Amino acid sequence: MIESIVPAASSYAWEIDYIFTMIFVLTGFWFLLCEVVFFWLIFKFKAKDGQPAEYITGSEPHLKRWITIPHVLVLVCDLFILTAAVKVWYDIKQYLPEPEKTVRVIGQQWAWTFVHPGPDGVLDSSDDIRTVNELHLENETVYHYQLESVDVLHDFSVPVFRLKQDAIPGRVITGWFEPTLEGEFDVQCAEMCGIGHGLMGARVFVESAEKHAAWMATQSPVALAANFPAQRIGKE
Amino acid sequence: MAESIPSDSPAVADDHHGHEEPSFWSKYVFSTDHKMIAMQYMFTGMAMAVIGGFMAYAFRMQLAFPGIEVPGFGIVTPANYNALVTNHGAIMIFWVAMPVLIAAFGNYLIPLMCGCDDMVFPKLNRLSYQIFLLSAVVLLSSFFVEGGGFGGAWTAYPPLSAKAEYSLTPLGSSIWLGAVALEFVAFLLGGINFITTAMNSRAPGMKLYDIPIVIWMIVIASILFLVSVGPLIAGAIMLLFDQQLGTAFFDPARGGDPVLWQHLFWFFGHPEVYVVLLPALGITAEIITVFARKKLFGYKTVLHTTIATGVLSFTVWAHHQFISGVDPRMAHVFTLTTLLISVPIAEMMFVYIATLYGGSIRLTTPMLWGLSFIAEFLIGGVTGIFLGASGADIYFHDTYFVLAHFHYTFFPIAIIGTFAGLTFWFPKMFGRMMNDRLGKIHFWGTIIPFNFIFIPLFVLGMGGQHRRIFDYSYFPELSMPWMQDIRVLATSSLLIMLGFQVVFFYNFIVSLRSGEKASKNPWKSNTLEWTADSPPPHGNWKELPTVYRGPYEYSVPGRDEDYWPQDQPN
Amino acid sequence: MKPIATTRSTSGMPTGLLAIWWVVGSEIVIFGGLLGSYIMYRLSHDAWANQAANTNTALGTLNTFVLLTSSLFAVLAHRAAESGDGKKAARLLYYTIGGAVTFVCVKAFEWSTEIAHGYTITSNTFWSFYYTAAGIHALHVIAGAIIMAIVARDAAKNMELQRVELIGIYWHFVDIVWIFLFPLLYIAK
Amino acid sequence: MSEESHTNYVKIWALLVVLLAVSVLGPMLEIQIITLLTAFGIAFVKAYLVAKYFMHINMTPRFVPYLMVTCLVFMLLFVVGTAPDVYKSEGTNWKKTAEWQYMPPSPADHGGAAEHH
Repeated sequence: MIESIVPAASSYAWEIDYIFTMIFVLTGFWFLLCEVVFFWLIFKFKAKDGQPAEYITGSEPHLKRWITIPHVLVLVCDLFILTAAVKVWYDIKQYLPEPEKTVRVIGQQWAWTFVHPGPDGVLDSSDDIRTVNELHLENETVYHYQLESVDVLHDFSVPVFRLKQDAIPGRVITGWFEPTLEGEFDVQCAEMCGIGHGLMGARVFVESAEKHAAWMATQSPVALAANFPAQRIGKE
Repeated sequence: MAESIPSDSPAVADDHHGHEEPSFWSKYVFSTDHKMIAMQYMFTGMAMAVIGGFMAYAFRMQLAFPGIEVPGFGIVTPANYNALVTNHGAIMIFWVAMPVLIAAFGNYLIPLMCGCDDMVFPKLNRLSYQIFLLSAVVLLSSFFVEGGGFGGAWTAYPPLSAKAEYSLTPLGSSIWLGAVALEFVAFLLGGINFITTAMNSRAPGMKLYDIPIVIWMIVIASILFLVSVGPLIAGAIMLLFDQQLGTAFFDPARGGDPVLWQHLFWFFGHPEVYVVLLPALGITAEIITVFARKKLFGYKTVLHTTIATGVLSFTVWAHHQFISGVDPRMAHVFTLTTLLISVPIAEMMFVYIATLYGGSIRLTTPMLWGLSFIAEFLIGGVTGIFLGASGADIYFHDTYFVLAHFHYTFFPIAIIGTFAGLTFWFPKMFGRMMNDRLGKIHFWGTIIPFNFIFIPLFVLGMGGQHRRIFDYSYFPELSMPWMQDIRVLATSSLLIMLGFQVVFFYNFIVSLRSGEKASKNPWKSNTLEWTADSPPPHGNWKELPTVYRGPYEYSVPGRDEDYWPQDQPN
Repeated sequence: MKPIATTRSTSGMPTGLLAIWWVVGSEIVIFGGLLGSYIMYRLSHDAWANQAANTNTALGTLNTFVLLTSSLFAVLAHRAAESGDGKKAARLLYYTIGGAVTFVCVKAFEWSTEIAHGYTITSNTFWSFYYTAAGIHALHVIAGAIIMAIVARDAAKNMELQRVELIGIYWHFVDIVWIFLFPLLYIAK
Repeated sequence: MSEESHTNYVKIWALLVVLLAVSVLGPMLEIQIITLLTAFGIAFVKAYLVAKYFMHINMTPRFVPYLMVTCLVFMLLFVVGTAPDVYKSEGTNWKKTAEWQYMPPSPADHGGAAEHH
């Protein structure tokens, strides 16, 4: 259901959409059942002249089972949801597949800094590419992200990836995603981070391997120096 | 019947009341009478609700029409916006839901329903209100200091809240925190009073299972509050020191851990949901039994599920923090407990619905409110499952889905619960009946727009719209035309809903002055408060009642009337 | 005049006693949250042991002794009040207040020495906890002493003697908090 | 009952003082396990003695001790739920940076030195 509003652009987006649909169906069933019974009871037992209410304590077995049976069924539904939730959570947050590339994501008031591994594919090497509010990814590549914050709490949220993780100063949090859809999408900050919280957006560019390589070429120190000779080069 | 109560005749009541004419100050301001303190809480809470509603109006206007000059407020800057949403949340929970549902109804109902003349500590009660009033004044003053009101969200996560260079509100954040701490002190004092009164001062003959459910609920809520708030009080002191003295309890750059605050906050914050929920559920239980003329379907079931919910509510707190940096393995534990807590709450809902079975339902205004509480709270309940399931929460955390979810719980609690209780006990409180027609107009004028505010917000949440963003035009995916249309729909519904509150205030004031005189027991209810005069004099009864049976003996076969007051020997 | 409500005791214990136990319960969670946080931080920071070495164990021990002794006076006051001897109860309560005053004086001396040596609340998080926890406890001591003075004044006139027991229970609780603060802040090094 | 406990108050106090002495002297052996036992084990014993003999918790209705224990259990629960994030310095897919062990230079090096000279 979510994918009809927000495109699914990562390898695990379907899992989130699936668990949403599953919970929607299960809780929707119980919700509708309750509301239908509820309104039916209201209409059925509206006060009528000369028809007093019945005296029911709720301990009569033949009536009480109308509570206890749904009670058990709710518990069973909960077990289904629990299993699915644990599975999805494990896949996305706990389990880390082997990365092909790693990016560093740094939140600060009020911008995102992204450190790309550069052409050699290794982070913290001399050809790292550091950008502000622009994340360039290669399609169908397993990425790890290392999430940091320099001041307050931020939250790295990419709705199309179904990815969300708080950035906490004083911690490095690792996670993963694999983009599966080329295009340009939103990165949002999803944790209150002060006055500029509403401005703290970035863009993620998911590109094919060739386009990604071409982008990297434009970001090489040589290319940058050629384009902006007067400026400081955007890497340390 | 009601006529058999000794202190029945108006002459007696007047005599009881009239031998000393208290001055205005001792009667209305420094009264120790639980009913007057209840009214003070009620009207302070309502005034704060008006302020909180005005804040909602201001920031909803900004969201629907970014950048316009909001009539009555002006331009909503980002700093304004943050301060408005922060204080809207804090006010509606701490200064509206708690004072009205726990303090006002607790103060009013506990002595009357337990059959005693006052709270056990009347002066402590007065002190508790005075501290509460002070806390409200302190909170509102935070808007007028240098830097403006605190804008770090009502959860006040450090380091944003801990350092002025991050929050840009050097005084506002400390004043806000101080106000919250004062409010906690007020409710600790009040809570001890409620618990002790209900435990120790019940009428002779009133055994544990003869206590009306609403009293149980208020007492259990007070206990939950009392037991859960401690860590947050400690945390508030630590955060205040971080702000004002420069300590580093939550400063990660100097050996602190901001996640500790989140735990301290939510260890209180989650039980707090039940602290305000339970009294509203209790009010609903009283109303549906009276107007369905039915015994509650399983008094003990309700009680046991309430206690189970209360205990479980201490084990679920970290589901608010799934993606805020808690260890991923812990999420499994908290998902399990969160899904478990849905079971007793679901059962309680089933019991309420089942109570209607075989009833003789009268759709008066209070009954409409009571029924709508169940219907609307169900939406809040089922949408909670999406957020409690860790996997789905990855997507929904901090989106408008969360916002719509907890408004579907807090709106039924704080607004529907309050209106239900107020319209139900209005005859007892003020001795006059409320206008039923105006009441119904107000009911439909509130309930229908309410759904049109928040159902669309669920859709926005599914669209990935995050909270606390003052203008979505900076995010291409969130500024699509259909999303903006939904925001306009929600805001216009809010305006309609706020407009209909005028009907309520009109009805309230007119009924107060010239409503039909209420008899002692206009709804033919069983519980003890209806055996006192309307309104009850100081001391409530001339002769305190004795209890002979449970509170929900309606439509007992073989009796002439369909109700059987608790204080009648037979 | 007290309402009739106050004189009832459906739960099987006097109203004041019931209320004071609820107060104790709410205090347990306040100190529980603070000390729980401290313990987690402490176990995670080995370097704090060196900081704790700078606390004055001798004065801490003295203060523990003072509080234990004042608790003894409080319980003896309770016994006197139970037997209806308000004068004796008041006198014993004044001894307890004396203990409180001694405690606060020792604390003041201890703190001023430490601050003079540069260990202030902002020195590092160990000292932040040290001053915060001991400070909140000291506030409880001061508040208890003030309330006790009021109770003693009434008790001397044989009024409200049941309050002697209530303030005693509160005082013992403050004592227990210190019993835990003492090893946490002073002994564990 | 009350007569018996009356005579005991001073004895209990003496016992508490002895325990205090043990808890102070124990750590001087500088054996970790003994430090823990004497410092914290004895704290619990002392708290128990005070609660039982001074506060008379055993003479109150049953729910009072239960309530106190419940409060303690909830605090334990709080610590258990919080420790994986606050006490630990790394966990699944996250770790704290070096600042977590931040410790400024000891103030005694400056203030204390200035004090002595």
